[in-house]
Amino acid sequence: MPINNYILLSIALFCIGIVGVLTRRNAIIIFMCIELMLNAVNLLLVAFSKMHARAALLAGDVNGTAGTDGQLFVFFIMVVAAAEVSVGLAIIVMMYRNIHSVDVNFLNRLKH
Amino acid sequence: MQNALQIVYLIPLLPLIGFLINGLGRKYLPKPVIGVVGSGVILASFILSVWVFMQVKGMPVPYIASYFNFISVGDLKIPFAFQVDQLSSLFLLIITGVGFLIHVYSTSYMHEEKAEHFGRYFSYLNLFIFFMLLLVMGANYVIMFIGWEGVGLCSYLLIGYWFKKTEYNKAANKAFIMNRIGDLAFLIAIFWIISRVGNVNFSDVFAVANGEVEFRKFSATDITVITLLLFIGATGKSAQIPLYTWLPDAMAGPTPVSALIHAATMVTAGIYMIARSNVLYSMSHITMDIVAYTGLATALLAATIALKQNDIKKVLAYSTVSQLGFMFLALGTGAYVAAVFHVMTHAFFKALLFLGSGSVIHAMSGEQDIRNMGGLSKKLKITFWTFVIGCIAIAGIPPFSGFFSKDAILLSAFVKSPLLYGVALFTALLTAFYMFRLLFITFTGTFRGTHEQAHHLHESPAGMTLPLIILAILSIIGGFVGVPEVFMHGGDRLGQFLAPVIKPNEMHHVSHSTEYLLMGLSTALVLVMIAAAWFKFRNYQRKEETGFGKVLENKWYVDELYDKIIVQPLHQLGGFFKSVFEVSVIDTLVNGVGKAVNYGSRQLRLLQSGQVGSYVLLMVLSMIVIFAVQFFIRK
Amino acid sequence: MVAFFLIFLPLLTGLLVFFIKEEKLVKGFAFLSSLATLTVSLLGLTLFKAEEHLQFTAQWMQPLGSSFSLKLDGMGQLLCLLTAISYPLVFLGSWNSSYTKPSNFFALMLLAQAGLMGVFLAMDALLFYFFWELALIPMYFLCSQWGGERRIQVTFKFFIYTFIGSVLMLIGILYLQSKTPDHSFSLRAFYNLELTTKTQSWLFWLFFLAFAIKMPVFPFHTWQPDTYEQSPTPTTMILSGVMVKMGLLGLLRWLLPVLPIASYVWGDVVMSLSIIGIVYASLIAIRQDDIKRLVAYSSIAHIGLMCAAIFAENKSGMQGVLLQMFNHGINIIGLWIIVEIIERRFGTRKISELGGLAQKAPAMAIFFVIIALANIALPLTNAFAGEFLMFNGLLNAKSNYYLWFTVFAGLGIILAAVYTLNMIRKVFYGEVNTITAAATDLKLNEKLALGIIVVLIFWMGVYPQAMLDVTDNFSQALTERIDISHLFRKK
Amino acid sequence: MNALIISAILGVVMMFSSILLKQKGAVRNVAVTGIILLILVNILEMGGTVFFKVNTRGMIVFDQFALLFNSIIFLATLIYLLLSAKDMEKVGVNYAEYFALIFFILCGVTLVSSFKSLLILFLGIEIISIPLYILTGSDKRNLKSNEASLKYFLLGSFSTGLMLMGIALYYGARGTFSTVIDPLITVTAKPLLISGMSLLLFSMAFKVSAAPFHFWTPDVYDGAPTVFTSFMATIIKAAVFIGFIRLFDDAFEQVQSTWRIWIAVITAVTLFIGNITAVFQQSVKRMLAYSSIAQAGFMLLSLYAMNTEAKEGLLIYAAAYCFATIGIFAVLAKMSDYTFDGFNGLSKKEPLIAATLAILLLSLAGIPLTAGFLAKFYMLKAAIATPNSLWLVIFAVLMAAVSVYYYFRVIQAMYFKEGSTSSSTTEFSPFFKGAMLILAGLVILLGLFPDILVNWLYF
Amino acid sequence: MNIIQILFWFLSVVAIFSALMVITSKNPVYSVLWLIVTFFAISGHYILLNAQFLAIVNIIVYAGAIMVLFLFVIMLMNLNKETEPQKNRWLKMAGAVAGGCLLLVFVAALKGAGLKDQEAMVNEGDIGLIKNLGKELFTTYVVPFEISSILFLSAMVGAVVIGKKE
Repeated sequence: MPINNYILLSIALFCIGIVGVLTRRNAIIIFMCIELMLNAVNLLLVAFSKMHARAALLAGDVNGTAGTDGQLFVFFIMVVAAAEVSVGLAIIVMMYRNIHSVDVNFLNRLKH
Repeated sequence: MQNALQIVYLIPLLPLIGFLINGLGRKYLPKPVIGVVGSGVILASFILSVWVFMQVKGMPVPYIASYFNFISVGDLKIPFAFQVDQLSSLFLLIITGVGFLIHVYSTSYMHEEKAEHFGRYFSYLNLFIFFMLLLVMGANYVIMFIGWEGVGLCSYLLIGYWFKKTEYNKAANKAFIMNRIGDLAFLIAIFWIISRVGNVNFSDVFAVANGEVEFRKFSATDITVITLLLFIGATGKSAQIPLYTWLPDAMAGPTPVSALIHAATMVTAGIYMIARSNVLYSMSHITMDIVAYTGLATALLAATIALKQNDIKKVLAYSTVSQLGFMFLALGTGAYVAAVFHVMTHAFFKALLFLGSGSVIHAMSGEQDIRNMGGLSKKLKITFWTFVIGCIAIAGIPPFSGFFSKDAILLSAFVKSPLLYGVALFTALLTAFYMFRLLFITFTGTFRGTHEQAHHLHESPAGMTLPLIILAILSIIGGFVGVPEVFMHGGDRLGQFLAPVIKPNEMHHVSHSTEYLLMGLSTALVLVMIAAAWFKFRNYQRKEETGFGKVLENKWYVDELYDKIIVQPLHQLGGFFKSVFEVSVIDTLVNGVGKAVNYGSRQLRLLQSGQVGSYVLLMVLSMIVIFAVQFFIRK
Repeated sequence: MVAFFLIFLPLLTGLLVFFIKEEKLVKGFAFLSSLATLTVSLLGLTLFKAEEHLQFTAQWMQPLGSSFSLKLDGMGQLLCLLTAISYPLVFLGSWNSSYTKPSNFFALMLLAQAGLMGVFLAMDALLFYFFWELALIPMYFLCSQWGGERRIQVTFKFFIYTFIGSVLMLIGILYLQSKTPDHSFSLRAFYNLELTTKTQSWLFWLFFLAFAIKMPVFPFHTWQPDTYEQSPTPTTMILSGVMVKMGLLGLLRWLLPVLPIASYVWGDVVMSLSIIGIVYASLIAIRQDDIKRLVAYSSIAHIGLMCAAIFAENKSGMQGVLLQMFNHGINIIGLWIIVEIIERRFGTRKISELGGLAQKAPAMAIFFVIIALANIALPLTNAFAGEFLMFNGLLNAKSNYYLWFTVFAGLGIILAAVYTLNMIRKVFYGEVNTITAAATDLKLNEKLALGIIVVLIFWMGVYPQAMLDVTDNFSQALTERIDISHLFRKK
Repeated sequence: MNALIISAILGVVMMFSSILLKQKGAVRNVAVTGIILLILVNILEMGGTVFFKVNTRGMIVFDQFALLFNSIIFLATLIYLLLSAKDMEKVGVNYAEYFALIFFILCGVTLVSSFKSLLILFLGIEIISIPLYILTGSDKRNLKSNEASLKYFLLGSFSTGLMLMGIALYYGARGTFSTVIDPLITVTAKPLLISGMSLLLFSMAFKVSAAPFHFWTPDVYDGAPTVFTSFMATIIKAAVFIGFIRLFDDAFEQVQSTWRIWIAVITAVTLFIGNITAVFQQSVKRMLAYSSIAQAGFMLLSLYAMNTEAKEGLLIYAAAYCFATIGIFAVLAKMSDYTFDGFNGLSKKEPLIAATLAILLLSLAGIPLTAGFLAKFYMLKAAIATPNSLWLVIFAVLMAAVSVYYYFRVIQAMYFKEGSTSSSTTEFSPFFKGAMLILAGLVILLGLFPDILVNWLYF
Repeated sequence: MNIIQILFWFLSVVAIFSALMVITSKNPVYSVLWLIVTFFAISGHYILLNAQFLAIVNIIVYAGAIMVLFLFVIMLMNLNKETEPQKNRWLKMAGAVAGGCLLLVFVAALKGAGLKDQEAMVNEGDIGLIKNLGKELFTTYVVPFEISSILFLSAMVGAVVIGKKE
């Protein structure tokens, strides 16, 4: 599969995530869109890892570990994402407790 | 013998010491002591001057006493040096001699002043003498300039001596500032000389001018520029067109001051300077012409104004301006000796006239308007007679001193051009007319003042009359040092005396008969004018001036003109700069930067809307821009 | 060591003064300190004239290419002497003023002195910049804390203005340093640089702006009248008497010799600005009613002349400027002392509200007249020789417009007479009014301070050569360095 | 390595200290002792004593630069704790946890300063960020704190996304996450690399609050409890900067010509926005937030120049900036009124505090004799050595002049304005005063002799 | 077009469609569900790329844990209605346009990325297997692995700090 396909797919998902961040005002959905962006990155990383694995294979490196680092990175991203989600949701909940809303447009005490 | 002259520094130093004693001790010394010290130092200087005068007689080259380096930068070395030669020694005599008399006169005249102010007055006078001596003794233009500005300062201080009167102070300021304008030209001339000669010693400058120095030379332009600038300097100090208006106003000072500074000495500094620089002037015909015509124009203008003045001192002041104009005429026609001669005689008779007027004012308790006088001859006999002598001298009736000097000037004017002569003669006639007008209005007819004044009228004390008498005698005989060749073989002693400094004039080619004719003509016409004045003014009655007379009374409105075209515009400009340009242009620009920052701050902070969405949007937009530029433009 | 002590003494005493509480003690201590500094300065002129005493070098910021190197050259001697003389005079002249928190006031004054000395002595660009700012900071606090009503804004404007100038200069310094072969900040290294005309040109403006603001030269001057007006008078004395000389020193030591070509190329522009400034400031001074502002504008005019004379680029001009730097400082301090007395006694600085002081306070009048006349460069007063040489320099300038420059600058002389005499007339002459009726004459300390100033005025007026000799070598070397005629000859 | 492990352990220790120690003072003492320990082990490591020999496979390299930087950061943290630890009590009940989070953050800082792999950078940044989200929101009842926390979290996660995309593209182009580049290998997929570089640039710019990615900064700094703002604005910012400069120095050296211009633009914009916006602020805290943006702009100059001097300078800048800002925030935390007027007349009430504060402000403004000047000086010196940089340098100093405006407003308030009638400050303890004095002394010492810091680099 | 390509395109279309649905759904619960669909599609891609370990982890961690957490929170807050008021239309448009532009720019930038002949190995290669990954993780990547524990610790502490009632 041409790597460009994966790049385009990831970029598309990534940009959809960004559009979500831009257009939604529900903090949770914004956060979900960010998760979507992370997943786009994950996909790209895996695709690249396979690309590099193939390149290494073609170069004659038969039992090399080329490309594993990409997939491991994805693993770490997931780890971090999990941690982030726990903290993020905690913050959102705390926010909700105080103002009974998760609308980011209410976040305008701090400005100028 | 020459080494003995080393002590010439005492001549200016003594008045300086007098100044210090009187200035510092004015609160502690009694008036007589102040008077004695003030006059005494001048007397000592005078004696020394006489001694110096004796020494320099026939001395072929000037004696230069150098004391220390005043300013020395690179090649430019300006020593603090005095030059003693015939010209300066003559001036020394005039300054210290007349100065001494006026000091003596002042002790009486200023007697009513408080001791403190009395001391101040004498310290100023002494200081003036000091600077005047510096002026004439300086061996280079810079020392001369020091004296030049110094006398201006003293003039300023003395005009504003009665400092409570705002008008007087304004007159003092005017004098100083007008002088400063001239001084600036003088300064630039000095710089010009430095740029061409490398220093400012008279000897060096004249040597270069005479072509005695290799490598250094004046071009014709240089000469013209330098001489013109020096002349402008002289117009300031010697009250010539266009800078003459300060002198009449300067009469605000005490009368002895007018006599000393504004008649006998300071105002002649310009003549001295040009006479001193005669080598340079003789090389530039343009300048000479300008000097001559300016002098003549001034003489005429001032004479016309003097015709209608009613303040006794103002008349004398304009007369002084006019006489100074004569001197410049002489200078411009190359008759340097005649000019110096006239300086001397003028010092005698004009000092006499001023002192006489002082005596009158003293008697009239400060009244200066001649319309309120009349018939004073009965009460003030000595004053009257000495005044008459002064008037005759200035009018130019032989054998009084004024005749000879004025005649010499007229003659040189005649040689140059009959037109000059004609106008000069006319002016001389006007002089006779207004002087006798003054005399008759003041001293003849009936008294027109108040009762109180009439009651108070008295002859002045001896301290005042004695100087009058001495000056009267000098006014009578002073002319004999310059009796022309026609009258006496070996005449023109003055010219011979000054010969080492001022080369005798070669163009003196007038036949004796012509000379006699001219003298007779002028004398006759002067007598006619005196007679006219007698008939017109012996029984003067006050009346308003109209028409042309009013223009003259108002001095051709020159002061107003200056005010309109120079003073006011500058004043306005200053006001514009101060309250408009400074505030709304420069400060606005400067503060504008601050305001712009402030405004920018106020607007820019609105970018910080507080909305997460807009933050992300802005971030994304900038990312787009950077990517777009990166990949589509920069490549 | 002399150089070191000139900075160290005021610095140390300044820091000590912070901890003295008693006002009398503070004043006395500060005065003694300033006298000690003066003594050191005089020793540097007389007993310890040898090179090794006048130089001081220590390691400092070695990796940056800088060192703590001080040297008293001719100009340094002159300006340090000025600084050293002015402080006792200022303290003496303002002895009767009392301040809240006197210890802070005097401590800051002394620290400013240390900064000024440093500026005058530094032979290393970084060090120079350090002191340049250090002199400014105490001044900022002094003016803002003890000044008049609008002091905060005004001083702040002054501070930011000069700060902008100095940071631009910093860039110039940094650039020059990056061009030196051994990446050094030393003056010598800067002098040895050979830069293209273009580079010199923009560097020139970076430096010149800093100095122009400091001096100040038209049109960068607007901070100055305000600051002078609002500052406490002792500070104003230092500001106008000594501090503005920093700008001139900058031109003479850090601009002209480093960037000779640009200085020549832009000389006409700078001279034009300066001379416009002379006439402009003088005309404004004529219309001023506030004595402080009047003196401030007169100072702008004087400085304008000095700046113009510097760019005449000949020895006469240089010597004149150097001499005048000293004399202007002395004179203007004298003027301020009297202005302060007037302000303190009558509570007004308005010329129109004063009058007739000569009757009530003759001594004050005499001192003022003498100093004012010295300020307008009357012969035999100190300013004459300086102005004489500067004008001579101007007329002999290499510029094509030298005559115009001379004439217009000369106009300044005349206008100076106008406003000075008018001020004297209005303040001292005439009849007394309700405000001035109760005037008293000078106190002893004031007389003493003014007396010293007057003595200096006459001494320097009659024998200016004494000072000219001090700076002779310096200006000779400077004129030789900035002479770029050999460049033209090659072509 | 010492510091990394010890700080992690300390974090755990602090977690438990809340259970073991009832006294808040004791907790504080443990924390201070811990930080001193950290400094010690770090300095020991600089001398070559490594306690933990761990094979990091080249992903983490503690070189002299990183170690020196860590020392500075730990020192700053020590000062921070000494000055502000007590004020944390006011924030909330989880006193010990705050310290735990701070130590975890320090752990992240050591990673960011010494990474040789993007993975470590990523983890380091996250270890720094996640506790910060918490600390920002730690004043739970305060809506501003909530808001700041959520904004920070959302925007921070967004930037993490950008960063990860950048890393992914970098990986695509290079085939490795290592930043140690073999200069012989040329990258064929240059657009990929440059896109990745750009995204990393954006995200790092976000973390150091460089414009136009700075928008979170004022709001978050303003909303966060002041004690933590202090920590964020100084130590964290400096740490991320070190990461930034390491990243671009190592990984993207080959494409320097591409990013240099963008750094220049970002620098200029950052300086402009930071300084100009700060001018109009009424709250000192918010002013300091903008000022931190402005200071970041100056620090970016080191990135722009990227030479030896720039790196040395960044160390000094970090130190100077941290010391000064921590001190100011420490005083600010004790004020009841955060507006400029709140400082009115402080010099009368607390002359010593006012004086030290003035010195710190002067340092921030870049006045000579203070560390702040030398820091700026280094930056300018480094920048001017690069060609065609004059416009940027001139712009920078002009903006520095603008910065004088707002810093001096505080000085003006303290010294030249009359204070309000009611005492707007809490009492300053003698200990606090002493610490401030030492801090001011440190700032001046560093301003006079930067060598003492820089020389460590060449041990 | 072989089966792999068909699968690729199918999964891609599903991923993008569901992603779009995530951001357009009014109801947050739907968004969550669509996001889970996206994650499944991405997991499908992982399997396609022979990265089985990640595919499983993705489903377990993301779809299983994280999204449930989201759902839980949404339910907790009672946000399962279409409560979101209309955001400023212009801002929304601007957001969409900006996102679109970003996509365009990205695509344009990466199109000529110089990877024309590069392909991702599909359905072959064993690096994505748990054995290989595990070995790498606990040898080469053990340090980052340990470090991530610090991350978790801090997140834990953080969650406690935030969550604990005072």
